[in-house]
Amino acid sequence: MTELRTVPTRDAIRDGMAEEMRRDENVFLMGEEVADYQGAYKCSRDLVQEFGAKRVIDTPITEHGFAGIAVGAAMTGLRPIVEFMTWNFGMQAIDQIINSAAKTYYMSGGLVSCPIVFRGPNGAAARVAAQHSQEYSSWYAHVPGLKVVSPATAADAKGLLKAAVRDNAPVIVLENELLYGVEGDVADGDDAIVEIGKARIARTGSDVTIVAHSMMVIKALEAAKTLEAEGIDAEVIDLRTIRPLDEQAILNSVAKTNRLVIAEEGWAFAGLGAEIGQMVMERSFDDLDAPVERVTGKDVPLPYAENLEQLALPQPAEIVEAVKKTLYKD
Amino acid sequence: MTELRTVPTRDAIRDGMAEEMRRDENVFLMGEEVADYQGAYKCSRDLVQEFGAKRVIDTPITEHGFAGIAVGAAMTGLRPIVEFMTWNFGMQAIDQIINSAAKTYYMSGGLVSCPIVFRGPNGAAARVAAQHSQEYSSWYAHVPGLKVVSPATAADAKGLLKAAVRDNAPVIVLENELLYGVEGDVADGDDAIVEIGKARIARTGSDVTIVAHSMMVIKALEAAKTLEAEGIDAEVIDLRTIRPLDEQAILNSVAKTNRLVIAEEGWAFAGLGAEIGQMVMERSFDDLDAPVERVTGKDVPLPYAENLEQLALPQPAEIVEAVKKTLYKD
Amino acid sequence: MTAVTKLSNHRASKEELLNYYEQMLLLRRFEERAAQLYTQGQIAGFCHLYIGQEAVLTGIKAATKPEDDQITSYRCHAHAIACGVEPEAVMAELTGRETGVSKGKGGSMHMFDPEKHFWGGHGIVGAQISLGTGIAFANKYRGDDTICVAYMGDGALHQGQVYESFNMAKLWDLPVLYIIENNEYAMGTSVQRSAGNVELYKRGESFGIPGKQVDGMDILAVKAAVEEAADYIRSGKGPYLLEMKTYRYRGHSMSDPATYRSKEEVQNMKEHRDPIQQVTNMLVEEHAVKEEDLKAIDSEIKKRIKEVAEHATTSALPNESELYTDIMPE
Amino acid sequence: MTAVTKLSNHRASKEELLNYYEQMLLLRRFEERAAQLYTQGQIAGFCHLYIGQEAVLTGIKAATKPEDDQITSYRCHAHAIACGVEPEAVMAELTGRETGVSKGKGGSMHMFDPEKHFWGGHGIVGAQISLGTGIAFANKYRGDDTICVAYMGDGALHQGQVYESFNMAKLWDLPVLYIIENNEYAMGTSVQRSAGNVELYKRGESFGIPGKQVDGMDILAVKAAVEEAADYIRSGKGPYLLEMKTYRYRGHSMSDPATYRSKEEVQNMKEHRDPIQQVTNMLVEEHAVKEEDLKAIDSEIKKRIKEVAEHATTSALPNESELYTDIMPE
Ligand SMILES: Cc1ncc(C[n+]2csc(CCOP(=O)(O)OP(=O)(O)O)c2C)c(N)n1
Ligand SMILES: Cc1ncc(C[n+]2csc(CCOP(=O)(O)OP(=O)(O)O)c2C)c(N)n1
Ligand SMILES: [Mg+2]
Ligand SMILES: [Mg+2]
Repeated sequence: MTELRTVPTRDAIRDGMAEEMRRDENVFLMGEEVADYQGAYKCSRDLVQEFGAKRVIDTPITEHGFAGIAVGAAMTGLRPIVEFMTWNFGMQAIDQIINSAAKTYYMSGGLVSCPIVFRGPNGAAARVAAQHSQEYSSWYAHVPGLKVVSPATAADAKGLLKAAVRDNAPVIVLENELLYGVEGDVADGDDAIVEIGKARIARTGSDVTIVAHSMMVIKALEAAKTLEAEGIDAEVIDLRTIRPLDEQAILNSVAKTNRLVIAEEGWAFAGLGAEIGQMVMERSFDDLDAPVERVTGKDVPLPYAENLEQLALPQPAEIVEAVKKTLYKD
Repeated sequence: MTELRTVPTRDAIRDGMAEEMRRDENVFLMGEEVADYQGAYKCSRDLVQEFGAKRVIDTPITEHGFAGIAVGAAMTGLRPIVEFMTWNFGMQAIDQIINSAAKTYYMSGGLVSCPIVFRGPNGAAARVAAQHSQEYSSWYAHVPGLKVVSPATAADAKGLLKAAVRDNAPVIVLENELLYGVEGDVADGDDAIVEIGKARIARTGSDVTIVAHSMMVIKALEAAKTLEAEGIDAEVIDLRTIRPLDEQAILNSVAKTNRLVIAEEGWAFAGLGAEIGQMVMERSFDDLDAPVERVTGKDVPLPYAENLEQLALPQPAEIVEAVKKTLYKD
Repeated sequence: MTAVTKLSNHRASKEELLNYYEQMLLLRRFEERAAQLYTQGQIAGFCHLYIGQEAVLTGIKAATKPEDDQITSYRCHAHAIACGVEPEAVMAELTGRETGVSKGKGGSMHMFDPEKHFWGGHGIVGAQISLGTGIAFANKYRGDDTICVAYMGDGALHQGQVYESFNMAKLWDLPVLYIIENNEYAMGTSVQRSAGNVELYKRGESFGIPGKQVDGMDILAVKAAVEEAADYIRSGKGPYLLEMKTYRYRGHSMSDPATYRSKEEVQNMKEHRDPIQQVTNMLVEEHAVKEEDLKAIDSEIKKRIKEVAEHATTSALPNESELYTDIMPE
Repeated sequence: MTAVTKLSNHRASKEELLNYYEQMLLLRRFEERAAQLYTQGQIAGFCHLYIGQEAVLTGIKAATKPEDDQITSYRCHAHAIACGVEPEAVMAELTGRETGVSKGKGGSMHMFDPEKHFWGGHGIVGAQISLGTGIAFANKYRGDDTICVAYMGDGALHQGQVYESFNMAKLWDLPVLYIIENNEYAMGTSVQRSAGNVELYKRGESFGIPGKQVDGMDILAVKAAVEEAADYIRSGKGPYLLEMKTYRYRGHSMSDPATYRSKEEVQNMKEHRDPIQQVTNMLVEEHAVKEEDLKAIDSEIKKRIKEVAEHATTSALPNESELYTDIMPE
């Protein structure tokens, strides 16, 4: 095992890309401001310096077009990493992601694959309002042909990204701007790789299972701390991968705790929480001692005002409350 | 009540648009081939003849652009009906639908509304393969600020469309190409209106509830017939509106039957069935005598070959099977 | 006297020039104060300042009618004010207060005032161009002779929906004036690095839309060009495109250190082409206005802006109940 | 002798012309048989025939190298064959059999053969242009001198991602040849009714891409123009655009009665500009080939096509297990 280094998540992402680009010259990075500007959120610092403008490519503001270009390049065997400055802008390119990247392997009877990574910050940042704050995990996870990951830690941000670059399927990497500055211990090279499709137990516990991804893992852990003070021992599962979902990890935990809360930043309706709740009901109905509870982003476009934004986003206190509900403690 | 006329669904849609255009000159129709060609699926027959090219507008193949134009026009108070030749092509325009149409009312503090209807066929037609067959109900229903309807009958196709045109919110109308030719009894004028947000009991029953929308209602009714022969009395709920979901109608039925199957053409993961199953668990856990079952489109891009397409789409026999599972009959 | 050398070829009366001076200075002082409030933490999220570009907007407003529609991107504070929104309401929106023009829900990028014919304030690069084309569509539909002025940046110009809109605007001869505010950068990407062809004013030519390049630092040049364009459009000939060569003094947003350009480049612009200084020079040199009189106007403006800031920082946050209002109109 | 009057200004050898005659006739007989099989219910869904346009493809293939990449829309049967896919595999794809080039999963619109440098077969209008630009990007990235030929219809040309791609292709001087197959209609909409400016070959000019209009019914004109364009591109000067004026004899797809144009218009094209007849005339008149020799070739082709149809209608359906293969590569 290589020595661990403590780095902010943005550097972990950067290092992950750099390592994969050193390893395989078919890997390149393209997106708005990824080269000279070093990334809008500095996730590609020094990359153009090391790999040159041929492999670290600043694009015009044309998500649909450059996503299509990257998908076309991937079909021929290159391995593009496409950065969307945020996933909100990925909506411009969603047809190429779904109809070209996700479906072509199947439509071609396996003749044309698309080894591509689309990455960028997902969900709310700080006070950037409705058009810049959407959380896309359930949309992308809905579609067969895509893998979807959503790391919470620096190590997972690097490890899943490296795994994504090496994967032959198109992978959606949902990062979080607010986590870019958060530090974590990270390995190098192959040791850093985190397998796609495996959840992580972020905290073991016996009374209730809290499932989360990305920023909500941090909030779930906060909630678990509060709960601990009240004598409630919560297990926190960090999904890391949304699709393929690590159903077994969730079921195992619920078999132990018999109670499940899903904490997600996205909207509730047909969200990830709905999927997980229903999945658990289908597969382990009898394990559940209480209805599965969801803590989600409120059902509104994200408002700008400080107080409203706080209210709109799911907070640790709400997770605490939901947990208590599953324990019939209120 | 006006006299009922028996017409195919495509004519019901056409009549619905014509009536609203006669009533309100701010209503206009725009889309590819809607005027001279009379609609790719003939849903706008004779409209350009009656209302002229000013109000029935053929567009170039530029969904993103014309959706944006329609949204801009709606902001000023016109009431556009935008036809997407199919909803697959609506993905090109999804940013304008979500970021402009759905969010602006909130972002403007209520100053700018967007009374617009987006309509077109959704889901599988016959043998048109993966890029032309996606089912979008869960994606659009995920997003606050939109209403989403998905009629199964000619009467609902007309009635919901008329309600949508009169609604001040953006409304997504998910039609089904295979149902365009199916006839039904339809009223005229205000009598035809079907309120958005109200499900319909398509068949009363006492043993199990089957929830469906659009084409799946027809398949659910078929399944109910098969079940009847076996002595199982299924209630079939036709959702009609996906968002706002008529939760009470579902809960009332489940309170009676204690068993629930959701039949949907879309993919399972974070689909409508997930939402409804989880919602019922949250709100009436104790009413459920068995886990909620889902019958969905298989988790693959839709294949072209006849046999594979049949397998990929959810069939009545699978609904029958799922019902039996909820009754522990297998 | 400063080093601004370029004097307009165009002439204007003293009253006019004083008027422009005052208007432009109001915008500048407003933005300077916004920058301060941002630094003080009173404004959050993104904050895109208009400093340096004042002549574009002010010249356009001078050359168009109050009832002509205007729509722009996220760089919209000045546009809102120029359209007649009270600076108080704009600044209170920036601080996220209940007295903000969008009730604090939209923030810096999302301001609207339909009564003032100001249609936003849009965060998705390029989206406003389709929307603005739609507003022009609506104006033509209604049969009035209002035109819509749709602003985009040099970066936004590359977006596909812009060309989709160009094509339809020409096809239908819509009364829309497209303004490229070419401030030389899209975030950190210069025009040279984003445009296959840097003659941006020619971007409409392929679609049959005439275009001209204008010195956007010279308000009289702007005004003259827009008058000509507006006449053309109002005569029913269809869309027109103007590229305004301008410059933003500040970073892209408050968080941009703007290291992609030299200090000298910025300094050079400020010294030799500043739009306000150009007007100042004309007033002093050609109309014998005293510098102290101009200073007095500045003092008045500063006083006003101080009150504006006071208002914006002392107004109440939105009531928490506002979280759930304005999601959809009745 | 028929009424075709236009003879090419260009000259070619007898062998060449015989070759073109045979190739074009193969495409035509193939499509005619596809139409029959469609009518017989052996082919389902959409089926877009290429009849009338054969000179475009055949001329382009004659002027480019076998290793040059080709990518097109849903109207792709002929393109697949011209690239070297066996007609058997194309027809079996149309009938949805396991021996189809996409194993029956893609159908009429989705065929691919990377080994033959044929990249589809895409159902979303315009998507192939960004993809094709990406293939050119990959060719340049790898440093070979292969060019990519990306085909679009006159309707597809309006799509925004086309212009996004144009801009990047010029910005990066990508080796891509854009071909507009202007067959005068996009479904039922004529170029006059979809284009603000009908000089389609100028659509690249705003982006710095040279363009030319070519008589697409004259294979020698096509070949000459493409040779010139390919030289230009291979010399490193970047993208090039050719508008091929052509015509489709059949409806848009098999379900289109094509009432938007007169019988005379079609008849006139067939009589006076048919690409195969033009070559026939040259062979007979300038190279003294006997009509019966040409007929003999035709008979051979018909025999082959009969076998092709036999193969395609007797091959097995895909194995049901194929439903779940090819979703994602390992
Ligand atoms: C579709 C989309 N992509 C990316 C962004 C992020 N972004 C915001 S502003 C901007 C630069 C725009 O530059 P330009 O159009 O020149 O306008 P300016 O900021 O100079 O006024 C970018 C890339 C966005 N908001 N929307
Ligand atoms: C994005 C998108 N919009 C609409 C359609 C439906 N559609 C399929 S082909 C077509 C017409 C295309 O015409 P053109 O580009 O001229 O090509 P041609 O069919 O003449 O070869 C349309 C509207 C589609 N497949 N994709
Ligand atoms: Mg700019
Ligand atoms: Mg065409």
